[in-house]
Amino acid sequence: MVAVAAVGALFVLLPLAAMATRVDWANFLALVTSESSVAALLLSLRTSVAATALCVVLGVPMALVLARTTFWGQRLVRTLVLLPLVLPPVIGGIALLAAFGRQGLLGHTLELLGIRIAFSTTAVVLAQTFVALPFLVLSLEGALRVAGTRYEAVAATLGARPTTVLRRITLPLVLPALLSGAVLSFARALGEFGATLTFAGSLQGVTRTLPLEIYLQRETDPNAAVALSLVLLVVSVAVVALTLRTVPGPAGAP
Amino acid sequence: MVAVAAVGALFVLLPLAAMATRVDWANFLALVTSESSVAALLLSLRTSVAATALCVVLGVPMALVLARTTFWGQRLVRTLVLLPLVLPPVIGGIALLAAFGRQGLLGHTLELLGIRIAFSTTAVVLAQTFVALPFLVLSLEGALRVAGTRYEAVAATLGARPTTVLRRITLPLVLPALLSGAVLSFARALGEFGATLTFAGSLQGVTRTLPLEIYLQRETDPNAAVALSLVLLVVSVAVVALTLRTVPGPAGAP
Amino acid sequence: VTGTSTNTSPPLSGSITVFAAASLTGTFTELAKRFEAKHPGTTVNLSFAGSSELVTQLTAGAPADVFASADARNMARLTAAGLVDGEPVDFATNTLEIVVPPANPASIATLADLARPGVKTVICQAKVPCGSATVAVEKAAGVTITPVSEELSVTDVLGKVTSGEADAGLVYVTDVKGAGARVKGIPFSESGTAVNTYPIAALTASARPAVSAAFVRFVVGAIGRSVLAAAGFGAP
Amino acid sequence: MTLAFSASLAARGFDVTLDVARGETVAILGPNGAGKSTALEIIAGLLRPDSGHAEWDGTALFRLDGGPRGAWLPPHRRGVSLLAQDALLFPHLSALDNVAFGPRSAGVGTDAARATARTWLAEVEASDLAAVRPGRLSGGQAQRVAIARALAADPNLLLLDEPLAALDAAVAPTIRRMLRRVLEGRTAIVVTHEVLDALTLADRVVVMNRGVVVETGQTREVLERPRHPFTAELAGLNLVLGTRTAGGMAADWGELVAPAASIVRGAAVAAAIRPSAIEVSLEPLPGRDNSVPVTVIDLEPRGDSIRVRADSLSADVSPGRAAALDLAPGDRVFFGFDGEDVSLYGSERPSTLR
Amino acid sequence: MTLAFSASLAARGFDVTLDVARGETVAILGPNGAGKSTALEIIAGLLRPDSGHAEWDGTALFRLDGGPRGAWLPPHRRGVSLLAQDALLFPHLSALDNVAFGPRSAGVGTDAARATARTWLAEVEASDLAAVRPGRLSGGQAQRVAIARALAADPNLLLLDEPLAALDAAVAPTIRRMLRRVLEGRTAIVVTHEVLDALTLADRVVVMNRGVVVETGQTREVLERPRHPFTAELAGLNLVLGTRTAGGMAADWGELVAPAASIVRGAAVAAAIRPSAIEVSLEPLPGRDNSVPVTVIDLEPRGDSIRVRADSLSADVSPGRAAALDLAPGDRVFFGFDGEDVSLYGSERPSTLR
Ligand SMILES: Nc1ncnc2c1ncn2[C@@H]1O[C@H](COP(=O)(O)OP(=O)(O)OP(=O)(O)O)[C@@H](O)[C@H]1O
Ligand SMILES: Nc1ncnc2c1ncn2[C@@H]1O[C@H](COP(=O)(O)OP(=O)(O)OP(=O)(O)O)[C@@H](O)[C@H]1O
Ligand code: MOO
Ligand SMILES: [Mg+2]
Ligand SMILES: [Mg+2]
Repeated sequence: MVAVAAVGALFVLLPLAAMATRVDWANFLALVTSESSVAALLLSLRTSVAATALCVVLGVPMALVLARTTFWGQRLVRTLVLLPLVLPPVIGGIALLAAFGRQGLLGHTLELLGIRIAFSTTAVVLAQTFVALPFLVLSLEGALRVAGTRYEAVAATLGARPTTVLRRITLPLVLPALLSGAVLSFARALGEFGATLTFAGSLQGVTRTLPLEIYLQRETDPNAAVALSLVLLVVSVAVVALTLRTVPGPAGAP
Repeated sequence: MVAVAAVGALFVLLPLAAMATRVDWANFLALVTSESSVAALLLSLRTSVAATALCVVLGVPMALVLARTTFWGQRLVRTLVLLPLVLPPVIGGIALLAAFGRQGLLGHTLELLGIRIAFSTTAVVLAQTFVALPFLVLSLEGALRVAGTRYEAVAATLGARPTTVLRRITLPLVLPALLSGAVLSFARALGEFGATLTFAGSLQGVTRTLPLEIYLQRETDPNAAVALSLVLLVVSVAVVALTLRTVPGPAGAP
Repeated sequence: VTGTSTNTSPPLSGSITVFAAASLTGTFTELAKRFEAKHPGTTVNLSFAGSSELVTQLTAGAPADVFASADARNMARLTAAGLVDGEPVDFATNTLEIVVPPANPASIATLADLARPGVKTVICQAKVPCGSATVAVEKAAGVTITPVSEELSVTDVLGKVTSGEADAGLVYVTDVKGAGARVKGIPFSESGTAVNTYPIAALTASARPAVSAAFVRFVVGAIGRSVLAAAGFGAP
Repeated sequence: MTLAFSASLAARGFDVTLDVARGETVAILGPNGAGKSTALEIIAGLLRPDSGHAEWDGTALFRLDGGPRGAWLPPHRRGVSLLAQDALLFPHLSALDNVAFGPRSAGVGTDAARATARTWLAEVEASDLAAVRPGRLSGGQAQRVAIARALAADPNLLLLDEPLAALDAAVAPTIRRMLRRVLEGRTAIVVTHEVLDALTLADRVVVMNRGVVVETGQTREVLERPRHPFTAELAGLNLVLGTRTAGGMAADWGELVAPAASIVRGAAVAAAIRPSAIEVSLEPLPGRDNSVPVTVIDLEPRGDSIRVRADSLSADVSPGRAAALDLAPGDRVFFGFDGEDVSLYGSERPSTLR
Repeated sequence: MTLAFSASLAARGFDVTLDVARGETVAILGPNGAGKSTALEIIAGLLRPDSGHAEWDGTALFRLDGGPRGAWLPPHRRGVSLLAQDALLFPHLSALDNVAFGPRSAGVGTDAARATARTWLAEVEASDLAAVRPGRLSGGQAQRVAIARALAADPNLLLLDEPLAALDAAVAPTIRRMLRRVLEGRTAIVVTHEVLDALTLADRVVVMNRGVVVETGQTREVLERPRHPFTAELAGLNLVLGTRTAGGMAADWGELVAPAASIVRGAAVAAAIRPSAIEVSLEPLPGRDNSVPVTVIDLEPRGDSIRVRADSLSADVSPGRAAALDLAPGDRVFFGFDGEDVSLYGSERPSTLR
């Protein structure tokens, strides 16, 4: 079993390591500190943080509603909410345009309100949120279901109002899952490419995030693309590794 | 809270609905039953099933090792194993090429063994497995940690050998998570685009899966692209909704 | 047509956004810099993507002032949508070239070699611009290539060759030039039968028509010509 | 009545009516699966019955007689605190903060709440555990903290589900005493398997079996004059059910001589006999009013006596006597006792309880 | 010795040496947090001590004296079955399949294993629960199934952690009897808080406190002559510790008259006095050998008597007597008893136990 696991791990790790061997280390620093690279990295970090915040704000209530209430059509809603997870991002971008673009469903309304979303940094954040939201909802809903309602029930009989229960029992209990969900969301937002390209475009400093920059560099300078990929990879690893405290290990013995 | 949740749900559902409004229903059937569309759909289904099987075979031992053992560098390995989740798929494709391509790390070895991966359906399956594997590992590892080792310990004191414990206690206990992990993997494999494009190429019936076909159609016939996107979406929803039995609801009262 | 403007009554100022085909990434980055140097006070923002991607974005309301397409068909789509201000101007051409890894493992010399069994050839799918050019040269040469992959963009063709995965591919001359020593280009006689023309146009939505017009003139002008030629583009 | 409760839940075969007066402590006794925990969960609002209604001090806790869409007061507004059968301490809070949770929820500031919590931890002799997380507590330690937590919430109605079950012999009396003190004047329902708990803590007991109430009354009265075999077993008494006759009662295994209580002949009666009042002999005991031939089932050593369990009755004998008799399961012996050791009473309650 | 066990675990302040002979049943008694469950978990192989060694019938269970990398037999190869303090029934299997799990793991076929399981379910009076999933069992029902499961595994060494704690009064005797039958000739360790369990099930008891063994010996001997306050409390005896004098012993509250046992003067002695042997009076009791002035702490009704707990001693009086005395906590009274009611013995074990 351990052998199979090792094969599986190698299957993932080998390509990553192989990519590292392709890096032109001599020019690495020059490649990744070019103006456009730095602009893209900074934009990516800013938008990913914003998208993660949005994911938390929207995702926590969604997870709570999905895990703690029952309503007609719940299963369908859950499935649909998880779709961006599995949708090719380009299609996600098309869908976002269809909703929020100038010719989209809400386009006219937004135009009247003087709001232009598509092809702005806001669009980047929305595209990232769209693809990253399911990660948060999924982690959190699972944790909520597993945690069950027993502690919440006890808290209620001790006189805690629902908001108190939420703040002092429910959220602390699922905090590890919330954190890891947020980290996954952040990382997914950081890596988002297809939906951003379609919905937000690729304008330096405004909408051209790191993955778009990498894609563009591939066209002209594959070395730079590989170097930047490595940067993206390292940033992702760092964020995931630093924040993703593992769920406290298997609790002792019975 | 419910209001925020509704906003969140709308944010995801609106684009999907908006896309559906863009479908040219009059020609829908003709568009989605063209030879190339059908070939792409069938290829996608075949490769996704294969990739899911591979994910289960590799992912279950990986999740078990990550959740049930401790070893030096475990946290780093876990983080790295989860990377394909957040890596832009195109970069994943580059990495796969660097490992398994003709000039990749293993290229020479594979060549000697007479194995040619590039431009084959195998490459599609590998690309899909690469991006889908973390979904399975993540769901399953989380469930294993949450389930804890208490039941396994009891089973051991009842004389069950480790393989028996695995077969009769561990796996049944996390079966819902395994199922939902497999479904997510399948859906992710179905939607995989960037890595396939980069690593496997795009030949009708061999490597051109549905997302690639959609991208291609977009160049010339956006209507067909939207129609096919809808097909992909519906297949994903169907698979997820049919198989993803929810974790048995919040167990009664304390 | 001249690239020097002697009669700039009010000095140009403000920023414009140029949507340009991905294959123009290198040249337009260079041109934008030179334009800004020549007209202090102006800024040129560049957005690169596949031509058809860009048209989709523009019709969906992307704010842009100038569009440079890699083919006439996509420019026509935009014109049909009523977004083009005036007549597009052709500013460059591009032709296909055979591309092989530096060592040329399959010993490719002619277009016909690409059809040899055992040769792993990648080309663009017929629906994308470089693909329609490929169909044209095949027809002219009477060659039927059986590719191992029909890529969705010229970049992916080039990528398969630079990574050594494929033995040969058909890409634009400019791509071969851009890839430098990582590939070897092999010109072939039938390439002239499929000349791809690049048009550029200012857009109706432009908030700074004067700057947009000036940029279009600049690209079409002498400096534009020399930068494009250095990258391998032909004259229109 | 302060609490007037009546509810049924078909899925668990549960159908109970229960009243508790203000300041009264009621013990619920009953075998495993009788529905004791179910009753508490419904009162606390954690479980919804199919139908029924409950009123607490004039306000409706629930009123589901008109169907499942009736009135339903959420748990946190009931003023009811439940100590569940498993401690269920909040795993992310220290023992102290677990106990402080109730006061904090009532709006008390952190410091004041912690001070209250410290007092209650001291009451359950768990002061030294204040900083410990629940994961590191032993079973009985967790139970003590859970008791403190339930009490610290200062509920109007306190529900305790087997509060002393996991406690050790040394601490149980202390906590029982503490409970007795705090339950004084409070309204509470205590589920227990210990007759000692019922005697020390409860004014009244309710005996349940298979989802329904089978006996109820003053604790001492019910335990001294049990009408249900379970109650008798709990009270450590032999219970014989039968019909009043001239000389005593007719049990299904024969005639029992008992003092002439003022019960009409033919009435259903119950007789309680203490095991220690029964003499065991290998021969018939003609000198005794009753001499019952029985078959020994089991011998159970208990402290300073040995309990001889036979098919219909149990007797306590001294170790010396047991050795002399050389008893073994399966032996046929005679149980002898006098009429004056038999407590005879009507086996039907005046109420319509079954 | 069949089991020779010695282990220490600093994190829980645990340091215990324990031997169990083949066929012997040992009861572990002790207050909450004493380390009883810890001992069982280490023996079962679920918890790794810092150091120590254990041998079972000649094979090493573990041998960690040379450090943590020593020999370690995995749980499933120890032939040790543990009934944990919480039932931990496998939630995805029916009660029947839970019980059948042990036999199936031993290689028995499904049908045969189920047949065995049915037998054991019948033993714990849970036959009707065979098809039920654990989630739908009441606390006591789950406990019974867990007992059946542990027994069905037919272990060489059976470890039971408070097996009867959640059981109702009606079923507890039946299951206690059944346990007594199956433990006959088996090697077992039972953790319990019930002196009755120790008396009926165990040949020998081990009393633990704060991670160490404080007393051990034959059950009756230990419970009749306790040397540790916890043991005395458990056995329901008053324990007085002091020094042997000519007329009896010197306790810290004065002189105690007791029969002249053959213990040298000055030796540390313990005296056990049954609460029922003590007379309570408002005046000194000169007619008694001992008349001790005490302060009443608490009155605890128990069945046919009332226990009067005072600062140093407890006495049982009849309800009538209690009413006549009109006692209340805080009252100063006299406890009187004769020398012959005092059981005096050395308070140091011959062994080096502390
Ligand atoms: N979650 C549940 N779903 C369905 N039935 C249940 C559930 N929990 C308990 N029951 C059933 O309801 C009945 C009453 O259970 P309850 O827990 O109230 O018993 P109890 O009197 O508290 O018993 P114990 O003394 O064993 O704790 C039992 O027959 C049990 O099998
Ligand atoms: N997981 C743990 N981590 C650290 N300390 C623990 C853990 N579990 C128990 N302890 C501590 O170890 C000591 C012994 O605990 P153990 O569970 O063995 O007690 P016990 O004798 O079984 O008590 P009880 O009668 O309450 O079940 C206690 O002081 C407890 O606080
Ligand atoms: O629009 Mo392109 O990138 O020049 O094919
Ligand atoms: Mg219960
Ligand atoms: Mg314990």
